Amino acid sequence: MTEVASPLLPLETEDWNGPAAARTDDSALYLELDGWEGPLDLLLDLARRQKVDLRAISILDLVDQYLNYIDQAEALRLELAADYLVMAAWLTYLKSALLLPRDEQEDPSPEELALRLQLRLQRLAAMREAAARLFARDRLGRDTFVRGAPEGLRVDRKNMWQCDWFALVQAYAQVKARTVPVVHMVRDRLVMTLDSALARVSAMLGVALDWMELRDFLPAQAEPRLRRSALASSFVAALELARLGKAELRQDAAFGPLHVRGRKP
Amino acid sequence: MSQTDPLTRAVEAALFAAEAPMTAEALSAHLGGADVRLALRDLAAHYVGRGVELVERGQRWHFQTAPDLAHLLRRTREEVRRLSRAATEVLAIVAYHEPVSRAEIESIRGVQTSSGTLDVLMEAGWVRVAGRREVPGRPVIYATTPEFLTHFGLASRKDLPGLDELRAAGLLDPVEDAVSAALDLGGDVPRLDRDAADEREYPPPALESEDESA
Amino acid sequence: MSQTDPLTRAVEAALFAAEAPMTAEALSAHLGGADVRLALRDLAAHYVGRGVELVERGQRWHFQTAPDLAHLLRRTREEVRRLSRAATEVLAIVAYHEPVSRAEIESIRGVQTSSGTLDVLMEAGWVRVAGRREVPGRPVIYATTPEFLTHFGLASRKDLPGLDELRAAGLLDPVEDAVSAALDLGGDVPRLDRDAADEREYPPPALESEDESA
Repeated sequence: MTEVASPLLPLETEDWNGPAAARTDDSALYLELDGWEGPLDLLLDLARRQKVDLRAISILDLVDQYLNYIDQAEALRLELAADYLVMAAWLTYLKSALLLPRDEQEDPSPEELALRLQLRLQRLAAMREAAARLFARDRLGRDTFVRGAPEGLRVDRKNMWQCDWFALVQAYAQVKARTVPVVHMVRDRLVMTLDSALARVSAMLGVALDWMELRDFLPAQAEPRLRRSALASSFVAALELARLGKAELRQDAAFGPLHVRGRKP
Repeated sequence: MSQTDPLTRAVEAALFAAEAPMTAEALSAHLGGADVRLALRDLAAHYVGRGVELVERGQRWHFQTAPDLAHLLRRTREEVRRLSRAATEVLAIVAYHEPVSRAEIESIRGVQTSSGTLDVLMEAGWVRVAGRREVPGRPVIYATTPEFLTHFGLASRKDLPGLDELRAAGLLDPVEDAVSAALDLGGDVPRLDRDAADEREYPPPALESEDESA
Repeated sequence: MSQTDPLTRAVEAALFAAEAPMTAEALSAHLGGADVRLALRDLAAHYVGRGVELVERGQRWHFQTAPDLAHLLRRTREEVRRLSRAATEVLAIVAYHEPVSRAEIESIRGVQTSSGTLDVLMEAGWVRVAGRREVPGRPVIYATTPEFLTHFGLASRKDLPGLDELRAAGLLDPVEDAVSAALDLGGDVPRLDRDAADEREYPPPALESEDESA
């Protein structure tokens, strides 16, 4: 058990878990402040010294003790962290509010503020006690031990490889197909040159009166590859004629049919 | 010695040899799908009162030395990790409130939690990130691990010391809930008179062992 | 369970937690000088027939898994895995050309072949080392195994289809020919309207995967 003494109150031994220091003189203050984890921790420490259930503590006493503590620290010109001073200011306000006649009190009532503080202290105290009880349990590696030299359980993975006859034969065929020497030959293709497309489209625009779809300019009986070439050449020819002001182009929608019409000069 | 059932022997051997606690499912998978639950109960009963015991922690089983023999075994062991007071408090808050965000931890402790504190607990394998809370800001929330239960000898979180009492006393509820509850009842506000320090003795907190105070 | 003698419990726990076998003297020193010999005998008797036994080896005592349960400590899990494309090609080349060296396999495949691929085929039990070729460098040569024939349902290697049969099945068609055949069949002229997307597309040639690691 830890011997604990208050830096401000007469030396006493308590069984709470505060900062440890068997000192009563004020010079211990600096070390003591290091030992508290913030103003709430200090308040809880002070509240515990009232030696009553946290539900029964006197908030006014607690406020006085805290402010007294801060005063002494300041008298010793100790650097106090800002949150200790914020808490001091808030407690000063709380105290003055509590001392006002009830009908002059503001909302929220000082009783509610005091209750809030008390509830927070209870919760912190509960968790501190829970931590102490938790860490006092029989802990593995300190009080209880697992087997020092376990043999270990091992799982060896073994692969069952799968492959079927067709995959095997197909793989061989693909190797063969891939590595066969390949001769590239470009076939003679039927094409429609741009010049012939220009002549052809110009001639047809001369006789047509209304919009015509570009597709209708293509040779009807041509074999597929020639049709493809003719389409490309006719399209370029139509663009060229439009540029020269001899034709108009219209397309009602993106990717829609392309219409061409001759333009009378 | 009495004839021991083959499955019980197999479970005993596997758990003795295992390097980490095992769930009944993992044991079953290792032993070809057998139902090991009865064997586990038999074994646990067999080891009651012996120097070694079979325990269940967070649904995982392992053998360990009997706690009352700690004094015989401890001295040869290196000290377990020392935790700061802040870390022990944060661990308790996570365990009793899980899942819990850093802001909630801080509102209970009244101080900022340095990032190292949670890191230490996660490095120890006792605390893990358990997702995010679906509120504005989506804060990360923390919870304890099966290793936490194993280390502290808890069969489950229900075995946390004093959990039921804390819950019944409302000490695990947020302050706001308690304030509104108290105001609704219109009663229990703190006394303002200085001499009220009379009645109930506050139960002293459980002893904290020497090596845990930071 | 029966009441166990405190010293026996202590010996049991100490040996359980020990990281190495301990002599009776070391145990005794550890347990405050008690005479542990009787406790060791009692313990050894208690564990007879259980999944774990207490044994003495060279005057040192330790717990170990019962020898007849040793198989429980090592289990084999079989995983079905598909042979990678690269490994299938190598297997086929070995089957058609055996015995064959790795350099020859690479020259037939036209790509480098990692040694892992042949290892996989040997692990599968389908390919074996069939000696060395008596040429400069004495390269290792590979051949198929009887398990290979069994797995693929072949009475002998002669059952593998010949090149003529592969050609007849269309499996040897070079990619170029296949493309032009597809173009000849596809009479559709691409149009400038949105239906152009339905132009017949030749399935792209399979990608050469060099996933040798599988």
